[in-house]
Formats: sequence, structure tokens, C-alpha cells
Amino acid sequence: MRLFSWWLRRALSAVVTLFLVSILIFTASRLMPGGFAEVVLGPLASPEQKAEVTAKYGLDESILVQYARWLGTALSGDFGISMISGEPVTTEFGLRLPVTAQLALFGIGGAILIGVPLGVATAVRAGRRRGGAAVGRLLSGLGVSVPEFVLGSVVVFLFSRFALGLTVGGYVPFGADPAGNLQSMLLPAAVLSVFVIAVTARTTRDAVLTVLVEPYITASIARGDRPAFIVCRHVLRNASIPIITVLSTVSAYLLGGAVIIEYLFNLPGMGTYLVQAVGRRDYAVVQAGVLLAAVVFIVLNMVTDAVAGVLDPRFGAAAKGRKQ
Amino acid sequence: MILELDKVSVTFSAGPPWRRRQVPAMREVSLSLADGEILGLVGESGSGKTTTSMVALGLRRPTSGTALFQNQPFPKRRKQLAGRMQAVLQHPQWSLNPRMRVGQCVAEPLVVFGGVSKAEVAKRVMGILDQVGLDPSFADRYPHQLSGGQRQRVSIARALITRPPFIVFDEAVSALDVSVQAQILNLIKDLRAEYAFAALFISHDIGAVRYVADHVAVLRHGAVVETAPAAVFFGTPEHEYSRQLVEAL
Amino acid sequence: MTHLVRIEDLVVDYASGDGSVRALDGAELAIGAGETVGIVGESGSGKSTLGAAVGGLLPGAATVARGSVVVADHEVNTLRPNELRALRRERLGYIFQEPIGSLDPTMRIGKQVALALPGSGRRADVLTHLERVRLADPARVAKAYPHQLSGGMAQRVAIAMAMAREPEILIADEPTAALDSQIRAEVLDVIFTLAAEIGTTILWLSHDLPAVAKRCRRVVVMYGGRVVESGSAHAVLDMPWHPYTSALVRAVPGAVAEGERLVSIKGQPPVLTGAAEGCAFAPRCPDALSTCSVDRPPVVSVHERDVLCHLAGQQVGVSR
Amino acid sequence: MTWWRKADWLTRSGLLCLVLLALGTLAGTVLGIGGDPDEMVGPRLAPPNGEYLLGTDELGRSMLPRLFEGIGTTLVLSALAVLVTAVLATLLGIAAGYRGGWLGEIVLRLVEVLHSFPVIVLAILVAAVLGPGQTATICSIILITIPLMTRVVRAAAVSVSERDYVTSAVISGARWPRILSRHLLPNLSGTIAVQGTYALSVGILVEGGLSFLGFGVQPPQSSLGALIQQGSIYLLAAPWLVIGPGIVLVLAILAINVFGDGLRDSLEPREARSLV
Repeated sequence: MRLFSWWLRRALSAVVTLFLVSILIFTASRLMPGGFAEVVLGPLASPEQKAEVTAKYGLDESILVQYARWLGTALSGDFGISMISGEPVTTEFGLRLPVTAQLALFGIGGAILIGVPLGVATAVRAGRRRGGAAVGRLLSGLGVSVPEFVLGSVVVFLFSRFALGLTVGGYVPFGADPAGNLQSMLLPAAVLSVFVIAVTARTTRDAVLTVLVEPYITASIARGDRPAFIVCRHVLRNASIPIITVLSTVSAYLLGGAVIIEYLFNLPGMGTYLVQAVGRRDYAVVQAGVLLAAVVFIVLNMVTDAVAGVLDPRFGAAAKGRKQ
Repeated sequence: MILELDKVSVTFSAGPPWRRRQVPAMREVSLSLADGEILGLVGESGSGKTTTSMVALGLRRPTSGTALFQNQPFPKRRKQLAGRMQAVLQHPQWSLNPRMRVGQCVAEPLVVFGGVSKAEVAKRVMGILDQVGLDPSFADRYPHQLSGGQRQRVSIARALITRPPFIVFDEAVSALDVSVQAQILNLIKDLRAEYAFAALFISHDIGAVRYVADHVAVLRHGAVVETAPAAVFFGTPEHEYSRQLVEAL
Repeated sequence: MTHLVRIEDLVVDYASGDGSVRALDGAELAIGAGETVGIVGESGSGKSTLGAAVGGLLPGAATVARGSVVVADHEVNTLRPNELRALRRERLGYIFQEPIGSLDPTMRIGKQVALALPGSGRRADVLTHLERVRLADPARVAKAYPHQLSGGMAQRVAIAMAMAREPEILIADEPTAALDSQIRAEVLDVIFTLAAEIGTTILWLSHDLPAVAKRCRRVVVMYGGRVVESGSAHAVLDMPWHPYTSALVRAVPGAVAEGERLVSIKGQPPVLTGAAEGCAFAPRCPDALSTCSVDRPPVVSVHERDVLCHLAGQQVGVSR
Repeated sequence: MTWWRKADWLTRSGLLCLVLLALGTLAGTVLGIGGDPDEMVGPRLAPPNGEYLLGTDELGRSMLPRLFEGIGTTLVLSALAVLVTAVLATLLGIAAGYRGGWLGEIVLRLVEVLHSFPVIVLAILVAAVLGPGQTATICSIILITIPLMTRVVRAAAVSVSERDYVTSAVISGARWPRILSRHLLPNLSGTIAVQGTYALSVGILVEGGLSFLGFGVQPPQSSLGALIQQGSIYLLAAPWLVIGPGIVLVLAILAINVFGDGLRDSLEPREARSLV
């Protein structure tokens, strides 16, 4: 019952945040340069044509009514029509989401399968030898310091210049040609993973180091437990909250569109689409894309809290006691 | 009377807004403290000692009941109390601002009180440092260069610099080692003889309370179960719980 | 007589920001099977380091510069990791200061106790062990998480886990410092009765000299990283030979008679950065001789009592 | 400087690297080393040689002065933005942490709203509203770095304001200007500095990313991100256009991160524990 009320609070809080986010996005879209009518009709339209468009889209009504209408249609899954292609935004997103999702899956996979173990291993080894700490710091620092567009450019250059077996670009859907799809996704996924793995490993290492000095770890060592046992039974679960938080941040970041990677490798995903939309002032697409990214983020945050509550029994209690 | 608590109750609210629970921290606590008297307040953790000290210092308003300081209700503006009450608190590692020199720390209450020239402040700081048994050179040191006992001396110097009529010692010697604790207890006794301040001496250590207090009050579950002059209390404790405490001595 | 624990000339340094701090400066201790030993010392005296050294549990910043720790004929400092783990598992039990902190906050009590039991801990075994530490409602405690327990209950659980494999030695590092005074006595009762039943040797690290004297047969007083006095509890407390011990006895506020002044020890406990030149207590000692600050005092042993003091020879002579 | 003596070689190299980069850029720009960044002096897409140390771009402009200008723009924009972030985050964080109450709730909520956008997506939204350029870059960096810094400062402010010396000051009758200037700010400065360095590295990253997508600094002005973006068009023919700015960018971010890590470790020293 207490857990339920905590949940209710958490969900309400997410809804409030989402509501504020939507206001922010709506306001931002109204502030974008070039009126809606001008964008639709081009700069050479006559005042009469503009008035007609304004009336047609309800732009002459009060801002509140406009916001309410936008929110209403957005809630029903209708994000309007892309002005460039004339197709519904939802349809356009449907085409591009799989690409982004696939890329995100690779990234998250890398983070979980490589980043987390790497972080645990380096943290557990940190106590064993001294002096190696600086080198570890340098390497993990390097991982988060190489921007995707720099590493990506290097990879593009190397693979375009020399015949290294993989080609750059030439995306094909998985359904059409699985092998070709994987081949085209491998490089962008690898570039993307470097940053994601480094971030995850750093956070994991920090979290594990914090747990390792807790008295219950000392108590476990004093009982003669083996290191592997201590890590599996005590360390991982106690270090899990920062780890799943960073995983959720990384996932949201990836699902929001690994914009730069998609752009660089010319993948037809959400990120590329969003960049094009801003360039062409396709505001309905920008609005919807940003809102979607924010929704993904907020939902992931909620899921994270849920998982954290399950993994650490104190978490729910602590979150509940926060407002006292 | 320097401090009078009359049936003071304090409750905290907990839980979500739609199901507020009231958690009592003090239940109708009545205490009074005469000028120059030391009242020892004993109790386990969670018995309401800290809340009582917060009320006595005017940092928390009673939910019900009245608290009078020098026969008047606590003023709205904290500034009006400046120089009239001070506290020596529990944690030696956080009792002094690590970014301030000892001299600045000790001078702070006097500077806040105002109306004293810089030269006078410096003179008073040196004087009070000497009183608590610290060399004048300590004024230029930072807290991390001091031991726990020395820090507590600095805290006492800071509390005394405005010569307040009332001081709260909240577990002021609990974190100290036995050999240093005795020094600080003796210091408190000596300074009280000289400055004649009244004090609320809060501790879970019944031995320390016996050593410095004139009166003793025992708190349990937020309520006072016994108050008595120290000699009477330690001779013939009335309440069952008090008897256990005295026996454990 | 063979000793269960034998510590000889143990020197331990901690690396700190600007150099190193010496925690143990040639500590000597020998404990026989079945003894109840209280190690008394103020913070920084080295008692926790000594306790940790017995199980090879020194933290990463610590290095053993010299000396040996022999537990049941094993030299702890040179054991291989798996041998050290076997020693801890089969012969040692530890209880620490933080009752709730010593339990994994994400695991139910029953599960934790089961993991500490030899073999595959069954539920019935878990409940038996929780009953042994006189927990009122073992079934409910087994289902709880650590943050739902009081300090006293959590410490009982920790005791149950430490005693689960019936260790030969129990090292209790200030097990009651974080508890209220009433609960202290109960928890100590549990520790001492359980140890007596099993036949476990107790090494109790504490800063409370009178409490130790009440429960332990032998008292060991530490100062400045060395054992300065050790002997039977009554003898040490009633007639301390070392000036530090006698000052400590007189500095306890509860012990002083009404209206009498506490005798405080001037100065502060030392922080050693290397081997102490002479006696570490010399700067605070009221009876210090000129040799005290120059020569390290030798051990004077009379009647199963060891004192580390230049004055001890004379005092012993006088009292004989 | 006791701090400098305590820092390890990596932290020192980070700081040194950063200072050298800034000073070198300043000297290069002021002294006009390598000539005018906008002047088309040489052959197009010439590889590095004795005359043009870093080669020339597609318009025949010498890359060395352009790189100086680029570093300068990137560092100045990021530093400016982070400065604003630091001031705002400190004020908001202290307001939320020390004062608390409804003010704290509002601050936390605002921060959460900003935090709900993925980094580059938020930057794109800002660029869409303000139009590409320097203003958009600065605003993006501020909006992206402010949530985390505010949260961290708030958490630190909560813990500092619960310490005994703050309570003692309040009991002495000290009012909030004194509490703020004497107790809170000095004891939060370390946290703010650490978060500031991390924000600076994020700032450089965002500038680069935004310019790379074409929404940041606009030609003819150059920045590290813009240089890489323009160079990437001729990646195969003239890789040196990307290599120079790329190395400098990575170096700058790495130096800041390494320095920030060292700063944090010295503020919150943590011991490592072996499980053996």
C-alpha cells in the first residue's frame, strides 16, 4: 500500500514534468523564426493567402486554445503533417524509428556487456596495485573525451581510403538484407559504443568503489568469502542504482537519436530526420521529435526508479521520506 | 528564570500529503533553568534531546506550549538574540568552518553582534583563547590542523566570546576520548565559575552529566520522566528508568 | 604454553596525504585459547588496526612494516589469499561498530544469515541461529531488511552471522559504541554467553575501561600503537602500574566521588609518523624521567602482568 | 600552492596542457602567427609543408591561423557559457538547498524539465528557435549543463547547511548574507569548481557537435567543430583539415576531464579496497 502511494506520486510527478515539457516545446515552436504561414507558403505569398492559411490552421485563435488543440491531437497520436513530404509525421517516424532503435540496441548492448563488466573489473582491481590508477584514469578519460564526430570521421576516412572489408554508408533495412544491414550498421555502432561504454564503465567503477568501502563488504571479507562471491552477492546489487541510472540516460540519449552518428554515416534514422527538419524549418517534425525524445526520457526515468525500488529496498523508503 | 519551557510539545509531520502522520518528538515538556544554573538533560537517542535543544535555542517553534527566554517569548528576528545565547555542538569535525581560521571563527559571534572595533575584537579573541587554554598562535590556524579536543576548546571560546548568559552544550564531549573529555569537562566547570552562565548540558553520558550539572532532567520517548537537583537525583532516583541509569554508572 | 594468537613486534603504517602515519609501533600480544581479553585504547591508539591485523583485514592504505601475527600456527602476513580466507572462514569471527552498516542493505536478513552458515543454510537453521542471539521474533527478523531493524537487533544478527561457524576467536571491534547504554549491556550479554557456550576466545576492542574490567578476565591497554599494560582485569584496574592506565582510570567522570575534581591528562594523544623515540606517553606523563623521551621502555613482566614503562621496575620493586 | 604539490602527474599535466593550449592560442592569435585566417593565400587543399605548417583548406586559406581562431572561439564560447551556468547553478542550487521549501521544489522541477531532453536534441531545439550561430551555441551549452550542476550544488548545499558551524552561526544571530558568503560559498567552491570543469568539457563537446551539424558557429567564423565539419567534406582528399582540429579538440576535452577527476579526487579522497 505504501509502495503503491509512492508509485502514484512518482507517476503524477512524471505527468507534471511532461506537461511542463510540452509547454516548453510549444512555446519554443511559436518562437521559431518565420511565421507558420510563411513557412507553408514560402516568402512570396500574398497577405490574403497568409490569412487563409492562418484561419485554416486556427492560428488566429488564442494561444491557449492553440496549445490545447496541439496537445489534444498529440495525445491521440497525431503529430500533424510534415510540410516537406506532406506525409503524416507519425508515418515518417515509423519509417525511421527502426534504424535508430537498432543503433540504440547495439549501444545499450555494448554498455551492458562491455561497459559494466569493465567498470566492475577496474574498480575491484583498483585496490590491488597502486600507481596504475593514473593510467586507468587516463584511459577512461580518453574514452569519454573523443567526440563521436571526431572518432567517426577517423573511421570513415580509414574505411573509405583503405580496403578494410567494411563499407561506409549504403544502409539497407534488416528485413531486406540482414547481412548487408549488419555490415552497414557495424561501424556506426562501434563508434557509438566507444563513448557509451566509456561513460558506463566510469560510472560503474565509481559506484563499485563506493560500495567496496562499505562496512558490509568488510564484514563479508572477514567471513572469508571469495572475491567473486562478494562481487556477485553484495557489490553488484548495491552498486546497481547509479549503474541503471546511467544505462537509462544512455538509452534515452541513444533513442533520442544518436544524431551525430546517423548524420555522419548517413543513416536514415530519427536524428538525421530531425537535423533535416530544422534545416528545412519543418516545425511539426521538430516539435514531435523533441517531444518524443522527452517522453522516452521521462518514461525511462520512471522505469529506472521502478527497477531501483526493486533492487534496493531502501530506495522507495528514501524517496518517500525526501519531502519531510 | 533564563529559560522556561511550559508544556512544550513538538510534532513532526511525515508521510505523503494525503495521509499525513504526526510524529511526536516532545510531549508536554516542562523545564526551567535559573540564571547561572546548569541543567543536565539525559536520554537515549530518539528521546527528544536534540529537539529540546532546538526549542531552547529558538530554532524550532513549539507545536503547543510556551517557551520563554529571559521571561519573554522568542523574538521573530534572530538578530535580537545575538550575543545572548550560544551553543557548543556535537560533531567535532563539523563544529568549525574548515575555510575559516580559528581567530575568525571565534570572533564571528562578536562581529555579528556588532558595535565592537576591530582592535577590540582581536583583543577579545586572544583573551578568550587564553581562557580556554589555547596559545594565541592558534588564531591563525585552520580547523584541520587541530585535534578533536582543541576544536571543542575553540567552540567553547566562540560560545563565550559575547559572554552570553545562556549556553547549550549538545553532546559537547561525547565524541572525545576519555583523557581529553576530562579536560573539557573541567574547562566547562572552571569557566562557569568565572562567567556564571546558565547552561543546558545535553548528554547520553550520565557520568558527564553528574560531573557538571546542578539539576538533572531525564527524557524518555519525548517526555520528562524525572527532574531533580543533582545531589537528590544521584542519591535517590525515583523513576524506574532513572534508577537503571544511575546504577549503570 | 601455546598461544592461539601471537603478535610480535608488529609495526603498521598507513599511507596518508603527506606521508605515512604509524598505527602500530611494535605491538606485542599473546592470547591463549578460551581467554576473554579486552583491548582498551583511545582513538588512534592502534587497537582497531591490531584487531584487523589478526584476520589480515588491514585496508589497502596500510602496510605491515615489521613483525608477525600468528593465528593458530599460521603466519597471517604471509598466507596466500585462499589460505587466508580459509583461516577467516574456519577460525575467526568479526563484529564491527556499525550494526546496520555491517549488513547488506539490499538483502533480507534470512538470506544473509543463510549465506554465512556452513553448507547450504536452510531456513530452520537460520531461525535457530537467530534464536541463539535472543532475537524476540526470529521469523519476522528473517524477513526484514537491515534498515527496518533497530541498532540492537541488527547487531544481534551480525553476532549470529559471526558465530555461525563457531569460530575459535571472536574479534569484536567496539560492538556497542553505536548503541544506547541499556541495549549495550544486553548485546554484550549475548556475545559473552554465546562465546562461553561455544568456547570461543573473545578479543573485545573498546574505549570503556570499566566495562571491559567487568566482563573480561584480562585487560590490555594500548597507547601510541603499543601495548603499554596488560594483565588480569582486577589487578590492572585496581592497581594500575602504567601512568597512562592510572590516569585513564581516574579520568572517567562517573568514577569520581561527589564534589571531587576529575584528574585530566594534559595534552593530546600522539599522532606518530615513525617509531616513537622514547615512550609515546612521556610528553603527557606527570612522572616522566629524562630517559622516558629518549629510550623506548622495555617490557617489565611480573606475575603474568606486562608493563611498558621505565618507572615500572621501581614501582614493582616498591609494591613487592 | 599546496594543492599543486599534492596533485598527481596526470592532474598536473591536464592543467598544464590546458594552460598551454590557451596561452598558445592567445599568442598565435595576437601575434598573427601563420598569417590572416581569412586570407586566401596559397594553393587549395595543399598538404602541410614548410610554408603552411598545417596545410591549406579548399579556398586556399592557411590552416594554422584558422586553427588558432577555431580554438579561441571554442574555448571562449564554452567558457562564457559555463561561467553563466556556474553562476546560475550556484544561485539556484543554494536557493533550493539552503532555503528549500516551495522555492526548492520549483527549482528542482525546472531542472527536471530541462533534464528531460537528450543533450543534442535540446541543442537542436535551441538552434531551431534562435537560428544557428554563436548565441544558439552559448544558450545550448547553458541549458544542457545547468541541470546536473544545479542538482549537485543543491545536494552539497543541503549537506553543508546541516553542519554544526552553520547552526552555530545562525544561533549567533548571523543573517543570510553572512551565512552565504562566509559559510556556504567557501565550502561549496570545490564542488562548483569540479562541476565547472566537467561542464566545460561538455560545453566544448556541444559546441563541436552543434557546429558539426551546421547549427553552431557559422562561416567565415571558425571553431573546432566548424573546422572539422568543413574539413570532413574533403576528408579523403585532404585529411589534414580534420586531423589538426580533431587532435586539439580531443586534447582539450581530455585535459579538462583529467584535471576535473584529479580535482574531485583531492576534494573527496576515496580509498580503494582490495577484496582479498
